[in-house]
Amino acid sequence: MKRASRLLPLLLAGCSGWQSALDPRGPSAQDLHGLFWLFTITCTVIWLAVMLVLLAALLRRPPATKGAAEAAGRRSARVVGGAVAATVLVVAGLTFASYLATRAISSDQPEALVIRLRGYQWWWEVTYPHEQPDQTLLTANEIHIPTGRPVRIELAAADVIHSFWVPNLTGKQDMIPGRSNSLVFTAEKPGTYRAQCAEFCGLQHAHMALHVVAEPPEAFERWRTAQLAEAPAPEDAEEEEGRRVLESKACAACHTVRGTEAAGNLGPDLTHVASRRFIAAGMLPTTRGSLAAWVADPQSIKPGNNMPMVSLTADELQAVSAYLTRLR
Amino acid sequence: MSEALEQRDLRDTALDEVLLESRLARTWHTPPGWVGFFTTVDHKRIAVRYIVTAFAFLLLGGVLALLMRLQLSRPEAGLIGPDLYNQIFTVHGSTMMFLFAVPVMEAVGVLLVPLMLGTRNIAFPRLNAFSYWIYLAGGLVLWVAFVLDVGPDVGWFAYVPLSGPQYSAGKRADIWAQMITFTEIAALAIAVEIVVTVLKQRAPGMSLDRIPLFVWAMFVTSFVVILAMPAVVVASTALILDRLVGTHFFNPAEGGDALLWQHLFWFFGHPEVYIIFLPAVGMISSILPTFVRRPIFGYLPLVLALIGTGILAFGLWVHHMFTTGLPRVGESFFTASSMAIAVPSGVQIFCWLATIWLGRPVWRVPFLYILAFFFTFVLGGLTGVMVASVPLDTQVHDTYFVVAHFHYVLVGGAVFPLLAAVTYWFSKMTGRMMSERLGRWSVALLFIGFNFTFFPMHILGLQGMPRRIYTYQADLPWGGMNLFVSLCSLALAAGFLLFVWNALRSARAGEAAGDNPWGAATLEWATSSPPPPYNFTRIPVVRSANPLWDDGGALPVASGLSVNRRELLITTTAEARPEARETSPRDSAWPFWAAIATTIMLVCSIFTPWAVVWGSIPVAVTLVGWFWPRGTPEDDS
Amino acid sequence: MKPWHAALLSLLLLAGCKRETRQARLDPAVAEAMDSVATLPIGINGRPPPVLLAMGEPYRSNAYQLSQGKRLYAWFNCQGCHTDGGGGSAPALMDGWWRYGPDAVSIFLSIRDGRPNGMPAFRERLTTEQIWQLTGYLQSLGATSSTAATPGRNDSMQTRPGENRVPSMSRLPSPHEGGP
Amino acid sequence: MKPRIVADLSHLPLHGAGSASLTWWGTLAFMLIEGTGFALGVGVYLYLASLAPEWPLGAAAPDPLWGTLITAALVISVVPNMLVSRWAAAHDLRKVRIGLIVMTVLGIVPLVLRVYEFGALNVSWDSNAYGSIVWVLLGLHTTHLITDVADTVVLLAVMFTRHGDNKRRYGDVQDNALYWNFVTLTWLPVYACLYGLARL
Repeated sequence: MKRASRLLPLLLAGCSGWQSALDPRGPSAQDLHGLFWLFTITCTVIWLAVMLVLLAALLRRPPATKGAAEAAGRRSARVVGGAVAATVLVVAGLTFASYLATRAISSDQPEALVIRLRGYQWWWEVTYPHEQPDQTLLTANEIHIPTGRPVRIELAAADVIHSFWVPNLTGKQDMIPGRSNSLVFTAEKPGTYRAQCAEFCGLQHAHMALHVVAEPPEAFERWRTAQLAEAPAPEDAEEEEGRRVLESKACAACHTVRGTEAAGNLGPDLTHVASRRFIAAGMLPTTRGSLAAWVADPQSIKPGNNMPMVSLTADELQAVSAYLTRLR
Repeated sequence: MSEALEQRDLRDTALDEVLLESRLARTWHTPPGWVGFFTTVDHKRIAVRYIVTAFAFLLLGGVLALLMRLQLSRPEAGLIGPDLYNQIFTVHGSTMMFLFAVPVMEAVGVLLVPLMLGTRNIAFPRLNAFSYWIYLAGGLVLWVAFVLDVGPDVGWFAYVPLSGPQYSAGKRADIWAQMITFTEIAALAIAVEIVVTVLKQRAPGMSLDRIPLFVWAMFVTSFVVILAMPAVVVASTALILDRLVGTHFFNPAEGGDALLWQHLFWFFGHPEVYIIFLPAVGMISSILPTFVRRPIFGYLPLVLALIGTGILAFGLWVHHMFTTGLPRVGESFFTASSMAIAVPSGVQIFCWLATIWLGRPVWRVPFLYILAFFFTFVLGGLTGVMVASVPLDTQVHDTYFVVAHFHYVLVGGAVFPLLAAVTYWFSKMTGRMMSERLGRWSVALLFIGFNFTFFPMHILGLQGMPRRIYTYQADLPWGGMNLFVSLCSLALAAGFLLFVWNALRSARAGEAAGDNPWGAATLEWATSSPPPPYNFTRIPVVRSANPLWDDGGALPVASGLSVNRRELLITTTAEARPEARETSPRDSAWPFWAAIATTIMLVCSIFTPWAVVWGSIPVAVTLVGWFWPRGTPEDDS
Repeated sequence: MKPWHAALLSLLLLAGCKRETRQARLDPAVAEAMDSVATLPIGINGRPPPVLLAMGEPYRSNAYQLSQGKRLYAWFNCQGCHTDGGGGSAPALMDGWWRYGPDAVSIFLSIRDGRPNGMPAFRERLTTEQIWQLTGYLQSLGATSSTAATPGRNDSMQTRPGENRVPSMSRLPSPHEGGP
Repeated sequence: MKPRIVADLSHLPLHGAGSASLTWWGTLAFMLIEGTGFALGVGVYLYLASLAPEWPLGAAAPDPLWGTLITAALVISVVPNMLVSRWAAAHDLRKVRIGLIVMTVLGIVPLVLRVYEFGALNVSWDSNAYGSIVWVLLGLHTTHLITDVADTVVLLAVMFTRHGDNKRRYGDVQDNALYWNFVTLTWLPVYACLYGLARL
């Protein structure tokens, strides 16, 4: 089993990735990965056995005499009975293995870090709750977690059903309007893991991703402190103009940039948007160019999403993208 | 003699063979041309029509599949936008499930059950005609809407709230929900006909242990239909009400629940899989003996496995809801019950293997399809065991792994047997054989094309590719395999086209078949190919499970039925002892008009609830026309 | 196919296509042109932009656009003053009475430029297209009959029947209401 | 294959009654379908009740008067219904005619009461999920009532034509009576839910 699990991935070359169930980076995903190979090997053996028996049956010369045929029939009956009994045993064994895996994964973790995740069409709102309201952190589309510490993600949906799935860390769980679910997992190694909405949620279901960044606890605390700060101030005239545009145009109606007049709550919080690796729910890497392209024409990039095309002059667009790039 | 011909109660005992056949032909005959087309109640004509329509929908659904593969062949391909893509995958899924798979299986049942049971027509033949027209109307509603850009775009499962009033504008979701109503009415009608036909119209002597396995499978399937389909009717009605008159079944803010939809839908949706699969295993069990030249091994275990599957089918709807956060306590129970279905499936596989083991294979095309079935279905069944495990399912649920799994089960487990069945019974229905050479080519293309198209999807799913996405970004490692899958899907499509071409060509120019070209054992091969409208000149008498093999050269038959009216034989439910001579209804256009009236009522009721009130009046009028006695000899008692 | 078959089919096609098409992106030039309403000096009534007529007034008859308008109504907190259309601190929107005229242009102007006594201008908070979407939705709220494109109820606490059951004012819930 | 006659069926009756009749089995199958529908409706009612913090949701329980009157009317109607069935089995045309007239009246009575019952529900179908399921359950049952009354009226008309005195018609009358018993039977769990459960 151990050796096979090392050998077989070679057969499925190129199976690892940053959104892959075959490349586990946490204990839950590892348990599931082990279970996966247990099932796969068992099923492969059974499948091969059935195919071999079929092949033998096809090539076999049927019994010549009536007596021989009757004997073969009686033998077959015993073999079929045995095979059915074996099926029952295998099914029971696999059920038990599933039960063990479930127990391991869903064990209670009281000291877990709590993160609230709310699915919107088609982006994610992330909240790090704290007893003091001013220490509560609101961000979007990127989750940071400390390595080695369990996290509990509390899942909710604002509109339709979504599903949160980081295959490298654990299995998925649905976000259902009117119901609350949660998911506990731990990341052991630092890294960036891609998650994607796994329940069909409308036009832009394909572009509803989020990134989970696992980092050492100190780095996580640094990140958290930085994120709690207000937006950085503009550093030059262009950025200053960008902030003015953002505050006076439709942007501010939907987005918040803490420390400015923009305080809309319909779209992702942009206070530190440039610190995030991707924009538009995991779609484009965060660069000044992609920010400008996105603001200029969101409906060509992600048709049907809820951000309208706000008409801006070329200068205004330049300025806004410069300012957004400043928001680290 | 001429006096005898005029008398009202003329019996077959009074006539010689030639005269008897001509009198029966006159009694059971359907007028040619359009009149006959709209009025016929002959189960064979309706079934063939049903099968041809279902295959037309298969091809349409296949075109949609190719469009999806075209769009997914490379990352961020801009060929099909999200709006159209969502309509395409919804209409593909709905077409394949509701307009192809279920109807085609039921239609094969309508065709073969009366022939295999040795009776002259199905029970309630007018209901049968009605069923076809309703099915056709439902299919047209979906496809006309799709062409008009009103195609449903909420998935074939139409989860609320996405399909609910707030998030699905217009009438797209209503079209889907009402299309369901059409196909459910059609399927339920056939289920009733088959249950009653199997219970009461078996040939004398065909006791429960002599019923052909395909008939057993259709019998169990019909019960599954009867118990499962009402759930989706309730669900889709509630959805339409939520959308049209503002009820709150699925609105959590007013006491409704989004998961209620999923419970209702999957209480139907999981048995649905077995509604498609059970007839297919029945086909295997009925075809296989012919091609290994021996009776099936393990008749009783096979029947019990069919019944067991039918019962277990209702225990595992939660199987589709493992990631919705249901209580952990129940999870192991649902894992166990989902996996338990592997046991009856295993019984069937092992019995078929033993049949082949003890027999002498005949390498004709239907047998090749059965071998393709073994290869793919066993694989699909085993991945089914994987998705039945709650923890594993959290990784593969709603990914391409599941797409691969259910295509293995449905194409491998149902379409391959279906193609075997069409090839096999084609000779009975047309009197001609399908080309063996083209047949071998299409088996090869379908088998290779299918496995190369769908096997890589398992890996794509494990690599994190979710279902129902219209595109994916270039930085995800899915591009190469998707391109490979898209290319291979062309081979699969070619296999289907070749099959259809073979069927069309052979229907006109195939080699003549004769009554029993494959040397089979069941009763449908005891009559001519194609069978006369009355199926059997005289009702056969059954003395074993394989009548045509065990009865030597002569077919035992019963005499004494009237030839002046459409008459068939009623037998007791268990022993099949003759009980009464019963009449079978004449041709009628009323089922067609009733279907038209029902269609108008159902389509209008997605626009206004009052359509249910005024629309039911024409329905009632047509139904009275349908059932009003006409004083024909069939009404005598 | 007889000619009238073709005619009927194309009519159906047209009706279906227009009512359910989902156009996510407007050409920027078109979006700009939608701002050009010619109005009477008193600020009410006027000629809608020609481009709107050329497009077949999708914001009144297209199901997707109406649902977008309905979404904006909630998002931009119209119910804060108008409640669910029944009127609160601001006028009712579903009784068929319009202070500044029932035509699209007047409603559009009210949203875009605001009105005295508290109606703020949304010019800088919504795009022109969004204002037209909202306008279309408001017209459906005040209409006397619903069409196949009118939105249904929301997945939220219900304070009044869904829009597709207009005229809504006469249907405010009462415990003894009968119906289909 | 050459036929060989081994049995003679000429002595068999021209039409089977009861369990030898296809329509009897067909009626049974349709009752199974609709019974499943009722079971699911009641299931939805119980499911929603199990989720709700209070039940009935935001409304007073329905006034029991009209529902109870309907229950009484339906239960009483079973007696003449069984008699009609028995007379049909005995092929007594005159009594069957009278019985069908009585059953038509007894079918219309609950329909009239039903109008008042809808008014006494104290909740509208679009108030909340409780109202929705109550209206749908009641609507489902009303549809069955209407269907069966219409069937009875048509049968009554047939019994006054030359086609009336026929074994098949008597069979139809028996099947119709069977179906009426089913309609009565399905009402009882609905009644228990709507009026009993809502008051617990």
